[in-house]
Amino acid sequence: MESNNKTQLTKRDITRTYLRWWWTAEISNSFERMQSLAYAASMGPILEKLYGKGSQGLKDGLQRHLAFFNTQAIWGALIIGTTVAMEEQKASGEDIPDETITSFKSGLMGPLAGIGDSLDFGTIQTIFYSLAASFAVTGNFLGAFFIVAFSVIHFFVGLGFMHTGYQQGRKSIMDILQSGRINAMIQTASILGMFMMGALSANMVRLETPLEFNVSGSVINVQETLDGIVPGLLPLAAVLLVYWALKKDKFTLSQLMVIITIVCLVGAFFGIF
Amino acid sequence: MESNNKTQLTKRDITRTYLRWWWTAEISNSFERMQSLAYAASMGPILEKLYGKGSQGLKDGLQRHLAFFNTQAIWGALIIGTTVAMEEQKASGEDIPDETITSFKSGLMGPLAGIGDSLDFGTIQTIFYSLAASFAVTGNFLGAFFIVAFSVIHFFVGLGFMHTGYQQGRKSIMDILQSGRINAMIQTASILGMFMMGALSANMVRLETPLEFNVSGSVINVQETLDGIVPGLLPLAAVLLVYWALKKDKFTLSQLMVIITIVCLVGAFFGIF
Amino acid sequence: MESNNKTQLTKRDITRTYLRWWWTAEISNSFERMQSLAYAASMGPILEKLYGKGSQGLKDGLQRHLAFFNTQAIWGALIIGTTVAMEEQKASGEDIPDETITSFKSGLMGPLAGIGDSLDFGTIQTIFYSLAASFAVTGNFLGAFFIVAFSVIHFFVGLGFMHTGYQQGRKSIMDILQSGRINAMIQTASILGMFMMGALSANMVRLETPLEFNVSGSVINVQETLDGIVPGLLPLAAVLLVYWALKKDKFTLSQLMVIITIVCLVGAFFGIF
Amino acid sequence: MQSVLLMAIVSGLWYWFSAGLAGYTLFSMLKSPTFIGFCLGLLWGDPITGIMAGGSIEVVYLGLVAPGGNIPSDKALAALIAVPLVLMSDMSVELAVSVAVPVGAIGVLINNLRRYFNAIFVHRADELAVEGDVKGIWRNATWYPLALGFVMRFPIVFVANYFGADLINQLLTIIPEWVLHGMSVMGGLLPALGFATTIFMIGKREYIPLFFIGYFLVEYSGLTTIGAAIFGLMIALIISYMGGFPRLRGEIAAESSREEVSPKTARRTNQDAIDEMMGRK
Amino acid sequence: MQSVLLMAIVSGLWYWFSAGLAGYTLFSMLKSPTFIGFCLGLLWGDPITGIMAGGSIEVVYLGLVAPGGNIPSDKALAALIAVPLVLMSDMSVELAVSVAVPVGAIGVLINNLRRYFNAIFVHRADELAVEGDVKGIWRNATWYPLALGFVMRFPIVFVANYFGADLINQLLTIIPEWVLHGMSVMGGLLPALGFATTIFMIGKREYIPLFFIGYFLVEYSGLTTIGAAIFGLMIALIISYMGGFPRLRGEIAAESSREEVSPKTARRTNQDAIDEMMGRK
Amino acid sequence: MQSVLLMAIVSGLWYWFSAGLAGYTLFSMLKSPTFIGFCLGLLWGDPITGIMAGGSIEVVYLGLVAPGGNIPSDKALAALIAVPLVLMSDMSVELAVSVAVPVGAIGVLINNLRRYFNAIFVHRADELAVEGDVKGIWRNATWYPLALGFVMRFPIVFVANYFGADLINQLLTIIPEWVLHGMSVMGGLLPALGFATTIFMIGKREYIPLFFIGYFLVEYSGLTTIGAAIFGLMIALIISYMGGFPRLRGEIAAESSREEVSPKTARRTNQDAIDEMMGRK
Ligand SMILES: OC[C@H]1O[C@H](O)[C@@H](O)[C@@H](O)[C@@H]1O
Ligand SMILES: OC[C@H]1O[C@H](O)[C@@H](O)[C@@H](O)[C@@H]1O
Ligand SMILES: OC[C@H]1O[C@H](O)[C@@H](O)[C@@H](O)[C@@H]1O
Repeated sequence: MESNNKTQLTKRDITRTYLRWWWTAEISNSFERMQSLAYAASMGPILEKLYGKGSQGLKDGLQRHLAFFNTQAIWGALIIGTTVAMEEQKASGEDIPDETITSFKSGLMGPLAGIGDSLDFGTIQTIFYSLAASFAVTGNFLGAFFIVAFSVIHFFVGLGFMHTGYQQGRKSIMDILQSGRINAMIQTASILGMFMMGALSANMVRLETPLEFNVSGSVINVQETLDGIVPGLLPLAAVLLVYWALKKDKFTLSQLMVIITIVCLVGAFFGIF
Repeated sequence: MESNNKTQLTKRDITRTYLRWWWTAEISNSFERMQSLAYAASMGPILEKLYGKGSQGLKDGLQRHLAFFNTQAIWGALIIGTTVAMEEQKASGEDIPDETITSFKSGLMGPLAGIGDSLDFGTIQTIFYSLAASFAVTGNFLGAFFIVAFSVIHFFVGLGFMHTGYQQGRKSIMDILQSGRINAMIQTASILGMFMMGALSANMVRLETPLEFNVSGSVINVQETLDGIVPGLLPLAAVLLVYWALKKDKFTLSQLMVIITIVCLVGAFFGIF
Repeated sequence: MESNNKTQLTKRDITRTYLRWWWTAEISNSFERMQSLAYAASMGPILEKLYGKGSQGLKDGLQRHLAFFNTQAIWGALIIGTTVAMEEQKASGEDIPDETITSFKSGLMGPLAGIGDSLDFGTIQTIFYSLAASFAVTGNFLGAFFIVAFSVIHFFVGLGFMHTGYQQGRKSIMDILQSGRINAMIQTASILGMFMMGALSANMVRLETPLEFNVSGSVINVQETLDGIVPGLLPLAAVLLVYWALKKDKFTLSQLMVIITIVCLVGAFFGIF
Repeated sequence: MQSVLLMAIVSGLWYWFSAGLAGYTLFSMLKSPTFIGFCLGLLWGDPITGIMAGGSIEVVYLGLVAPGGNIPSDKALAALIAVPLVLMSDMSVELAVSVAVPVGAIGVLINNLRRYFNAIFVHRADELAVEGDVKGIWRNATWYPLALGFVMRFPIVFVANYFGADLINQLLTIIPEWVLHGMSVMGGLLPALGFATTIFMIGKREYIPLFFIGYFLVEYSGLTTIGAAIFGLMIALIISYMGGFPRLRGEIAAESSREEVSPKTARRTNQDAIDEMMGRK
Repeated sequence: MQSVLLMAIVSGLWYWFSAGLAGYTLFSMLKSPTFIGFCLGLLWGDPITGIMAGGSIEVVYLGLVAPGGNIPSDKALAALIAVPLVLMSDMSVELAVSVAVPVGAIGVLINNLRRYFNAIFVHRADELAVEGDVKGIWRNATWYPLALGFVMRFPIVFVANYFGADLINQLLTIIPEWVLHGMSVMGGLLPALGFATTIFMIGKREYIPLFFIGYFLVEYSGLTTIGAAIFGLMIALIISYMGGFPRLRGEIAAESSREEVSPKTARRTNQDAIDEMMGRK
Repeated sequence: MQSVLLMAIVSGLWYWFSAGLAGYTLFSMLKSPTFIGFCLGLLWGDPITGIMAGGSIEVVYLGLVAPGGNIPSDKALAALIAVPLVLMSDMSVELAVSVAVPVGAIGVLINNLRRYFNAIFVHRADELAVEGDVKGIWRNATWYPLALGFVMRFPIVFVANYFGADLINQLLTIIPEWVLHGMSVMGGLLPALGFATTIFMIGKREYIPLFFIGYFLVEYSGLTTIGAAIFGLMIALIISYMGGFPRLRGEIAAESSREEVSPKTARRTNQDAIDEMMGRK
């Protein structure tokens, strides 16, 4: 099935797409659609090149990539790299339906967010920054160096992911999609991502209650009682509650943010938290 | 396959069956067949209503439910609820063989015993009773309240399980039996139950030896030596030995009880335990 | 498929093969092929008996069993026992290709090495020898007894494995090979063996660095920094490096031994280790 | 109206009924020392002292499970002897507990006796089932065992409470030390019988490794039961989502579905083994 | 040339730009207190004091992750207020930190506001996409949000640095204690929102047990994140090598391969659910 | 009859024979310091002192494993030098051990040398196999390597025991500190070679995660080897009961069953890789 490829993307195109993504990823982050605007903006010039200025393909493509998206942007470069390859093949006549592209994105963004947040920020960045701080407090300029070093390395890791994603996608996206290897990849990433979400939640979410009940003489410290049952019940309950609210279509993210703000203030006012 | 249902069971019938089960479950517990008499006695009136007084169906049914049975009665309400539905369908002409009912009961009684013992008694009741005791020792009547509260809640949980079991059984027992969903259920329950039997054994079975050997000057404390190898060897050995005796058809439960009594007394007499 | 069995092996033949294996297993151990010479030497007389003195079958057999082999010799008796049965059947006309025998050996030697090293030497021998030492230091002769006891028991365990291997092989090697049970066995043994290689590496491989960096006032202790990230990084790195060198065909075992010797001496000289 | 006789009668009846185990969630309440302390305290006009004594006894028995009907020690018996001692003779709670706990061991023996005798009723029920006698079965499942229990339970508590602590102490000095110790060892071992029965009922070899993981996880890490339950549940779900144990898929299907297997074979797999355990052919 | 005005302007601009989040690995650097301390120190001619102050603030915020864009507290804001205080007014680092940390909480609110308003730009992009206006989309993705940020960010830091610590202290005494406490509680809770969003995006019920195992492994064993990552990765590999979750094999295949499923169905499985979460039909 | 000469000869022979590794369960006994101490003690007429010295040395080497034939340190050599020192010169056990342990490191080198030279015999056996010379192969597998060992082992122990501690001390002071330290570092590293060889022999990528789980479980929890073995076995059983790793089902079947695969392919999968490791084409 040789393709009637009109436009060939160069290495530079890929690198520039990465630079756009790297630059915009978080600027326009909104509760409504998070990084979707950044994704579309980064893909724009590529789509223009592939489908032609003003073409219907370009318009469809831009709308396609405005769908909800959120991930950790460095690992996410794997996704954007692969979708560039998909668009290239689609533009060249391959029959790749919109749904394939969209579900590829939404299948990987969650796991890669989990992995990236825990590995890059929770682990590696923490190590770099701890080293940095331990130098800095003694007035040693190496402190600043470690901060810069992490940024630079992290930048190039992302660039590498971008090209890997594109190459893989170019070579074998059709094969991959059909063979089930993509499925194994998504499953592995999802398992790791989900596990790390648990580990990171345990480390980062904080919620305690100072409540004490005084029942005819005996003082019951609620937090101690809860800890006696299972440690970390309140933070866990918080994560599960938010998850449940999202799952059951009860609330949108923006509403949840308002609710959390109110709950925290009211809770603090009444001494519940 | 519309059924020639003669008798329709009402919600009240189910609740009354639960009440019978709740009342009798442990009264007639014997080493020989444990809760089988309670099971048959609880099913009696339902069978009479379904098959008719003095009918062969009733006689068969009573004998069927006198087979060995043992479980934790609250979670066991799931089983009895489902078998009520099975009997109802059998009575209405569905071709449900005796073996299906019996193996359903014997497939779930073990896992649910494990889950019920560890969750209800090992965990939740312990929490309630600890709270109760902590109030009671200060002379606070709330202590008594927690005891009563647990009983009442536990009662209604069982009632809920009973109706759930019946409803599920009514709706879809044929589907379930054929689709393999029942199999997944039994496997999940068995894994959890078996795991908890391990955890609970470690927490509850107690066996230590005060033996010391004095070999030309050096004193060897047997218990310390065993603990140095693997902690908890003796209690584990006890559980495994009893299991092995049951498995190999060496002894019946009543014989094992006598043996344990003798072993403990003799062991205590000779200072082995 | 009745066989035209010419020679029948007796129990004594098996026991004598075990004695040969037990005696030679480690004597000729070389970096190049480890226990392969011992394996061939132990099989020699059996092959002579089965195929006839000076026969081509004998010559092929000797060469076959000079292929690389290494395992823990007691558990390895299971392998040698089974291959004796295989040779017997091959000699009697069954169509068992060389590859089957060779891959059976190389499939099981790794896992059984892992299991034998960790269980027999890492665990059971350690228990016996600890007991022995605790007696010995008080001048109690029981110390020597425990050492001898372990050797004797260990000897007979190997003998048992030998006969088990032979019996199993005789009865059902063709079945086993085809049914996939051998595969399940190898998988189980490999999982356990690999897990234990990890556990034993953590317990036995030792590598630390005394390096400290003094960067404008702040002293960085490299070992503490590494431990702060993940405990046991250096020993793990050593195992993985050697594994990688073997895997990538970079170096042979003898070369690696030289390299390790040099690295250790040079490292000690420069104060890196 | 502090009547020793009334106290002795109520305690005796209480022991009889609670140990008769009528009402699955009722007897768990009736056997609680806290609850006993409160009620007997009310009866004696001093519920505060009662509940305090009860609570102290409760603490000794926290976390008990009676797997397979094997109680490791009879906390109701202990409470029904210790609480009246405290209420009626001003004995300190500590002393009362130390007197009552060994007595509790006797309750374990009584319970075992009861479960021997209960075999009578199930045999009678076997016969009544053939005749379809629903009412008769009910009587054998409830009233007869309860009646039998009265003979075995009421006297000991009544006597102990009516004639008081001295008698108990004399009794205990008669029993040799090793017997008491042996009975407390038995209390530690009895749960093993129940757990082994449950393991046997679950039955398939595929599940056995889970038992060991649960056991040694708790032994090595000191995890509480609820902590273990969390990990156990998650492991169970993961294994099950992964497809479970393939060999058991066929097997359980065969046991529970009718078309695929002959009734005879299906019947043999589990129930028969269990029947043999219980000693009937 | 130690100019307070210059310091106030540079700090204000710095806050505006770094919190605008341009350059994914750039802003992580710009928001680091260590780096801020070093640069502002250079500006003031005392980089050593600057980096020491910055390092001390860094320590307070080590290990922070901003899952789903929800920052638990704004360390850049804290640093941009505390470091100048130390440089310009000889305040001790400890005191400066204790002044700055509560101010950092205000940064969280500003960030949330920004993410409300950013919805405007994505709606405009929806329209521009229909016209194929690549440049317009780019402007909405970069310049407009950055410009909006200026209004929300620059003033607070500029004012704080120009008018100094007194003003801040007055401001903080006006805000009731419970509001400050509530905002710090919110800092602890915000990551929950991000984690829940990610869990929701991963989405399949088969993965949920892994979340609990990760959570309680860390709670019970105190494992670090990197330790957890090792075990997590190995568990993921083992499960995947064993064939993963069979139900998901079909499902994901259906989502990503075109022949086997109708576009409509495929589309519904994940993206639609997510769209609903975000509040668009 | 306390003869220093006899002691030196017996010790030298003992070292030669035990380090020759004849009799797989025999040499483990002969290399035990406890056993050596007892026997040399008997020879010297003071078995009690002998076994006490031996036991003290044993403790230093408890838990040693020699994976892949790589001994991390030569406890027999250490014992055969330290025990006579204690017996013959009334040196304290502590001092004797501290003298002997570094000497033990030399034994590691000798063992490695032996394994280089042993390659000669396997090459000769390759040739003899072609001729079907069973006896010749046996000689190359036993007597020749043993004979070779005599040259390398007997002298060092004989000299050390005959000329005594002073000589050893002088020798040790000649060797630079870093050489001794380097040799002890090597003792810690050598097991890595053996473990890596075994991992390589097990070989499939599916098993690798189990290695890491075993490693970090022990690192983080401090579990003993036997504790790890329990969990390892249970995990192995569960995975295997669940059906194992599907990719390997086919692969191993292909390796061990003849019909499904061409001999050439089957042969390549494992044995060839191993041959390459060993340096033969
Ligand atoms: O072990 C299951 C079950 O066995 C018996 O029936 C009783 O001891 C119950 O309390 C227990 O739950
Ligand atoms: O959680 C995934 C992802 O969400 C947002 O986009 C940002 O907070 C990132 O820092 C984070 O990595
Ligand atoms: O590691 C497997 C095996 O390797 C060598 O043959 C020897 O060191 C044995 O002691 C060991 O058991």
